[in-house]
Amino acid sequence: MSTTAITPVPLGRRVKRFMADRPLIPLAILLIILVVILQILRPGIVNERWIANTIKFAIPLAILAGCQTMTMLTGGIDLSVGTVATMSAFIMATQVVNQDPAVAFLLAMMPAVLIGLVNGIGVGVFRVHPLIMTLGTSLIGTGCLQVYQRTVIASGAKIPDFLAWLGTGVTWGFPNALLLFVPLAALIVFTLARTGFGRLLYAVGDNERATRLSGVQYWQVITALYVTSSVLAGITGLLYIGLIKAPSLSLAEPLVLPSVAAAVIGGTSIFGGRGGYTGTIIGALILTVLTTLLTILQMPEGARRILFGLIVLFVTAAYLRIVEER
Amino acid sequence: MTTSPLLDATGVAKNYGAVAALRNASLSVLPGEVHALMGANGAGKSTLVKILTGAIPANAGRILIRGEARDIRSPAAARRAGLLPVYQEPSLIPDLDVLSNLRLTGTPVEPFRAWVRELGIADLDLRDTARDIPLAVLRVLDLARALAVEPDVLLLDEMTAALPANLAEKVLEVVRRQGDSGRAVIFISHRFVEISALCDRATVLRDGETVGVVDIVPGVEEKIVELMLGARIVKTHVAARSAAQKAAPAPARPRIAVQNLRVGTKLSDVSFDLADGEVAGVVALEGQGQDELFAALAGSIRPSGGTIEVDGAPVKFSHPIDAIRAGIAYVPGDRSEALAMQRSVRENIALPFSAALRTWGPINMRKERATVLSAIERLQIDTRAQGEVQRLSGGNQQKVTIARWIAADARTILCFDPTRGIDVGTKQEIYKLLRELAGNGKSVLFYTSELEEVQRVCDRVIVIFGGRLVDIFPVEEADEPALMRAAYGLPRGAKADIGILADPTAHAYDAPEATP
Amino acid sequence: EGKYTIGISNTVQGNGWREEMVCAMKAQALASGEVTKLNIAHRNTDAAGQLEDIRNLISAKVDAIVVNPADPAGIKAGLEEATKAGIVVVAVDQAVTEPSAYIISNNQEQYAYLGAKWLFQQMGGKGEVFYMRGAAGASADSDRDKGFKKALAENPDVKVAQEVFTGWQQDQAKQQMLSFLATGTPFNGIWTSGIDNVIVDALVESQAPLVPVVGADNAGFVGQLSSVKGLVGAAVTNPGSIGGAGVTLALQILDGKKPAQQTVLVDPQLWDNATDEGKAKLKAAADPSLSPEWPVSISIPEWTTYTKEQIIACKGPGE
Amino acid sequence: MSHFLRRQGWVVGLFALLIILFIATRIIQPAYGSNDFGSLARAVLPYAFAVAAQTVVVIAGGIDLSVAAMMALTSVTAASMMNGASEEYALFVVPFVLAMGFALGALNGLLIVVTRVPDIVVTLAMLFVLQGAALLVLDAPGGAAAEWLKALISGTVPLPGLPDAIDSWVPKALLVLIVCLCIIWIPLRRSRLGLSLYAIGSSELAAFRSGVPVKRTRIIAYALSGLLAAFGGLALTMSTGIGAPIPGPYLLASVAAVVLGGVALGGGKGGLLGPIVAVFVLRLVRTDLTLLAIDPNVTAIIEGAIMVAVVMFGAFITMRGRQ
Ligand SMILES: Nc1ncnc2c1ncn2[C@@H]1O[C@H](COP(=O)(O)OP(=O)(O)OP(=O)(O)O)[C@@H](O)[C@H]1O
Ligand SMILES: Nc1ncnc2c1ncn2[C@@H]1O[C@H](COP(=O)(O)OP(=O)(O)OP(=O)(O)O)[C@@H](O)[C@H]1O
Ligand SMILES: [Mg+2]
Ligand SMILES: [Mg+2]
Repeated sequence: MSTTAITPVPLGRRVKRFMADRPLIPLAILLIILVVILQILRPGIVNERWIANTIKFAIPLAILAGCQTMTMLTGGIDLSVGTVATMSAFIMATQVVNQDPAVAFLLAMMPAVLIGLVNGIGVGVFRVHPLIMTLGTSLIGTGCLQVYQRTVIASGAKIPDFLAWLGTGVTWGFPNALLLFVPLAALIVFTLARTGFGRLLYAVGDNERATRLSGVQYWQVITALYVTSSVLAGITGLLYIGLIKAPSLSLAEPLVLPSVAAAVIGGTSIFGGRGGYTGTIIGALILTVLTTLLTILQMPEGARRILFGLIVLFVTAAYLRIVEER
Repeated sequence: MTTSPLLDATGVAKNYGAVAALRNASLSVLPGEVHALMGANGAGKSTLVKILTGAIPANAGRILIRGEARDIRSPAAARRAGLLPVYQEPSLIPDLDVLSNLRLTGTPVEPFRAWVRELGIADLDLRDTARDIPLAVLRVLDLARALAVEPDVLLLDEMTAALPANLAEKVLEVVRRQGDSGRAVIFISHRFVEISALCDRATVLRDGETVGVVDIVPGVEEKIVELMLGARIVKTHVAARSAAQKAAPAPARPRIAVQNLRVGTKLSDVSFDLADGEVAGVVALEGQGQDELFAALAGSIRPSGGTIEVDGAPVKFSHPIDAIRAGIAYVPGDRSEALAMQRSVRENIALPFSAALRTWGPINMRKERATVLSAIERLQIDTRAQGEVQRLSGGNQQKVTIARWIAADARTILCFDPTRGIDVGTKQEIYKLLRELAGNGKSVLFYTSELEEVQRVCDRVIVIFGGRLVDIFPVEEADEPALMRAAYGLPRGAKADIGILADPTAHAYDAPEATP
Repeated sequence: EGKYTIGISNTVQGNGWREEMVCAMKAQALASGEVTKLNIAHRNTDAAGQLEDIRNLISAKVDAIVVNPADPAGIKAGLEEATKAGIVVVAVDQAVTEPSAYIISNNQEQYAYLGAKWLFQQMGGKGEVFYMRGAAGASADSDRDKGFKKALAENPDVKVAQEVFTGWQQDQAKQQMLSFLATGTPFNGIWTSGIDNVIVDALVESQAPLVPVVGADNAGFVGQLSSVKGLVGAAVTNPGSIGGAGVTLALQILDGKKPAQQTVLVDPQLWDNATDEGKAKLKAAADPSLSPEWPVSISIPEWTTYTKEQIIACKGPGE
Repeated sequence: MSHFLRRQGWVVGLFALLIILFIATRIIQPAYGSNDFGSLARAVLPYAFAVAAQTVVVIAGGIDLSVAAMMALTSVTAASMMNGASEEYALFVVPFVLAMGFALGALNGLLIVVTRVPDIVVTLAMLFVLQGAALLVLDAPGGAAAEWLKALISGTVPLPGLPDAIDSWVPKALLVLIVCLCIIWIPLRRSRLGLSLYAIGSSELAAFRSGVPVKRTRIIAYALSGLLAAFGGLALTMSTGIGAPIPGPYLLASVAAVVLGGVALGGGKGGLLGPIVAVFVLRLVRTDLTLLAIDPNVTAIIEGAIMVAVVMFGAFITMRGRQ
């Protein structure tokens, strides 16, 4: 056999290995396939306006999924992002009626910081399971919001023009929300890859004892993480209220489960230590396109949901298959 | 000798993606034989054991048991075929008590109990949860569990590596008797003393390939080493360090001064100094308080009494970061405790750089790369699979744990059994490294479970027994019998017979009366 | 002063309509002067959870229970036990199957029928309608579907271009509207199950042609009907203040004044901005100071006696 | 004894908390009696099954987000099958629905094992699938339940040889709960299969090496979860007499009660008793809040705070114990 020193690797294997080393490519291909299916089902739907709309709706989901990505890297999860986003949106819309926008902004971000801090201390110091901790604070937050709501029924609500511009505006075919999202996403990607904090998120999620022996103080990392996550959720809330323009007490709640799904589809492991934000962004786009696809299909709601579940499962499974082929 | 082999594996190969863990391994074991499986780190020993016992599937190869081809797909199937392993990591279920663990594997309880006693653990409560049992005892329980079902072939993967001398000896006695009673044992160890005291033949692996099968006769060690290392021959026997090599006389003020240190009931009244430029050895049997001593010095646990002074100033550590700030780094014996297994070699080495709040910002990649590379070079880490530390072999993982602190330039390193399960070549490198560090004025506290290492590395030896410091030896007097005696709490100078390791030439052996 | 304790059970929390309903109950209890204490069980749950709440209210020995049923049939057993314990039971908003209970309800089938009929008229009896329903599987949604289908049957030339479930969620509805617009499917009218202002927003933002829109009397939408240029639409009333009416009915029964029938249906009204009459009604009802999710019809003339300040203060007796 | 306390300490503490709550309830409402206790038992029923379903998979190291959707699907299936059918027909419906839960649960497990997608994602996807299926069975709440089924959980059990005063404190619902759970749990706990569940939850690798068929055990864990969720669905139909396709608040409640009950979310630890007691505690807290006529918006805050506080307290004790 020494004559054939270099056995040619079959093309299929090579393609697979190529994709496994660049997990974003299969994800992007999946996204494109979905868009093509959509275009086939409704010729002409994929136009500039549709793309702008899809991006507009994918952005808040992508930011919340960023919160999940970061917390999931440490083996956690943040179920309070929906409540936090709703709270800051609702407070912003009601406070801006009587307050200076800057003051309203500060007031709106206060509960976000507070909830993040409580989450961080609960998880980092008291070692409460993140699922339970964030679920608990989200219940508490919802209760507080309802109590608050009663005090502002009469004051009405207003969406600041700037937020409406940011949320719904489109300039030269690009949604204005990208102005917020692109720097934010770049910052998250940079933080995860090139900063000490990002390194620690991965390391803590991988082996907490090892980080402790290296001098890392777990509670500091976790507290900073959950505060960051909450602040991001708060900002999402402001962007979202600009997009929806109707404050309600359950505004961002429907985004919570999809945000977890987007992070997972994007290749982040819920057990910690593995993943990244770029995949998550594509995951959020996939989910948004999928929602449209299912809305367009004429079929009973039940069948639509079944299809949604099956596609999410299939996409994740297919992605894992490709990436694990190493 | 034409007895047919009990187990015969040929052409076994296993690939992990591009890396070939095994290429062409073969192993043939005769009934009644204790068969050593040897090889440098990363040679593929553990992988072979896992394949033989169905824990992982092979890519190629043929396995015959008693001449019959068997396809063993799971540990349960291996068990049915009479193959029982004791893997390197304890495989008792952590959250179940010992009794439930026995029930789970269908192990008869009474023989198990008998074996546990035989193996030198007197007071085992079967209702204890496995998680609460010390590692060394767990390994012995694992062995007892395997013995209790009377397997045809027992596969022991570095069984003695984490064991203190007293337990290791009992294990060796028992293993030898297995061979005498017509069953076969495959025995993996990096310790030549054990191999020569115990084994009949040895199969040597190199880079995933079987490179030789040798009979164990006096003096065969050199040959095995040659086979194991191939081109990479290293002088195995470094002469005991000469007094001239010793660092300059210790300065007046010690680097670390420990006074009357007490940790719960595990450690009491321990006092000693550690000077700059010194390697101080620690010798103790399993569970004598050495873990607590290291943990207290590393800031992992808080002592309940006594003082620790660093450079003359008293310190109180409440978190490892405090110790690290004082220049004290800790290398735990268990690699999985020190490494983020899914992260790269580079990130693992650079981990302490990001620990402090003020270093959470952007990383200077170029500077980091240079620092990490120099540490990797200094320790000669095999970085073929550096993307994820878990893909490195055990020895290389161990090097990464040390490299981290070389890169961080720690002044004092607490090494807890750093050569556990490491091949001779790598061991030499680590000894050299520790001496070099001392030469550069660093100080090292070095616990080892292999007594012969003491004279190669240490300047002084501290012996702990029953949580107390019983003796401090100068290195010249710290020969193995003396250390062994002290480790058993016997006063210096007393004579007592302490088993086969003290007298490795004693091959004849009287079987004890009770055989379960 | 007061002499009665009234228990309240509601199973949707955090929705503007339901919040107004609870506030109307509190305000009415306070305004009547007959209630010492309100005992409110108000959370997100299902029929089984509402049974638990009703039984807890029985344990608390209230005099009457006003309930917005999660499901008409699902809480029958609990209501029966309450009646047996001598408690007056009034169901608001939706009917219940328990015969001993009194019902004062918005007519959901009529709500949908009225709006759809007006919409189809506006469309000239033909064309394509975008049908935006509520939450799949909710009983109010299926009642409304009946009314919508009835109007559809009367207008055979009207076709449903697309049917979606908004889940009564603003964000979902808006995204669905924008996606639908992007498909370029022609349509001539939109019927919504009360998630309305985001739909108008979506039309305006994407500069789509403004087709007739039917929604509910939510403050936001009512405002849009007068302020958005070129928008033709109608608000169908679905007063959350029905809760206050329920309290009034309960108190009347406690005082011995039983109504002639077990069931009192409050029929919806339709305010459109296509007629002057409708415009006037819209103008009278518009209330920009209200939270936009709140229905503007904050009182029901024969049934509630509180003032606007009282319902906005949202305080019950003893608070 | 010390073994018992160390292992069951948390459950004993929960029991103590429950008793304190009962005393508090009697103080708040002196007339709180056996009828009210019966109401509590009926309220507990669906939650208890949901929690039991969650407990089994959590012990096996997983999590099941589809519990509530599974309950909704089994509930509407049962209700629509019994709609207009004879009383005897229900004798067939009950085992059919239970088998359906078991099979769908096994499908959950099978998908996890085959696709190797994390359990949390598979069960999240199944949540949508089951919900969709429930909507296809019944697009609005409806259906019916056989009278004998409804009677099965209302009223009390006449126990021979016991005075009425005691009888009246034994509601049928409680008995149904105990019997159903015991039939499944006790044999399981004593069997090798039960040990295997704990084993794979504690350490999958160690379990595999101990000869546990890891995949099969995982599938069985999810199948059992499906079965218990089907019991929960039946309990919903029994108490309401209908089936509702929109899932109730059982998913989050089940996760919360599992943790409150001392079952570690990592797997391998805890038992069924703790979570069930935790359900009683949580339901009784709700009763007390209603009896006290607390502002309903504050009750959400209180429930969230209790959950967080109890779990923090537990974490605090374990931290103290470790030192
Ligand atoms: N999962 C994996 N992925 C990639 N490479 C691997 C993996 N596991 C093992 N290897 C590689 O295969 C080789 C053999 O490893 P193995 O651990 O079997 O050696 P070993 O003889 O047990 O050595 P040691 O004594 O150091 O443990 C090593 O070079 C290692 O890097
Ligand atoms: N069941 C498994 N599935 C996947 N990878 C495994 C499995 N078991 C072991 N490995 C990988 O194989 C590699 C080799 O592990 P191995 O058991 O040989 O021990 P080691 O840590 O290299 O130690 P040493 O000499 O000290 O044996 C490791 O990288 C490990 O992650
Ligand atoms: Mg090995
Ligand atoms: Mg190895």
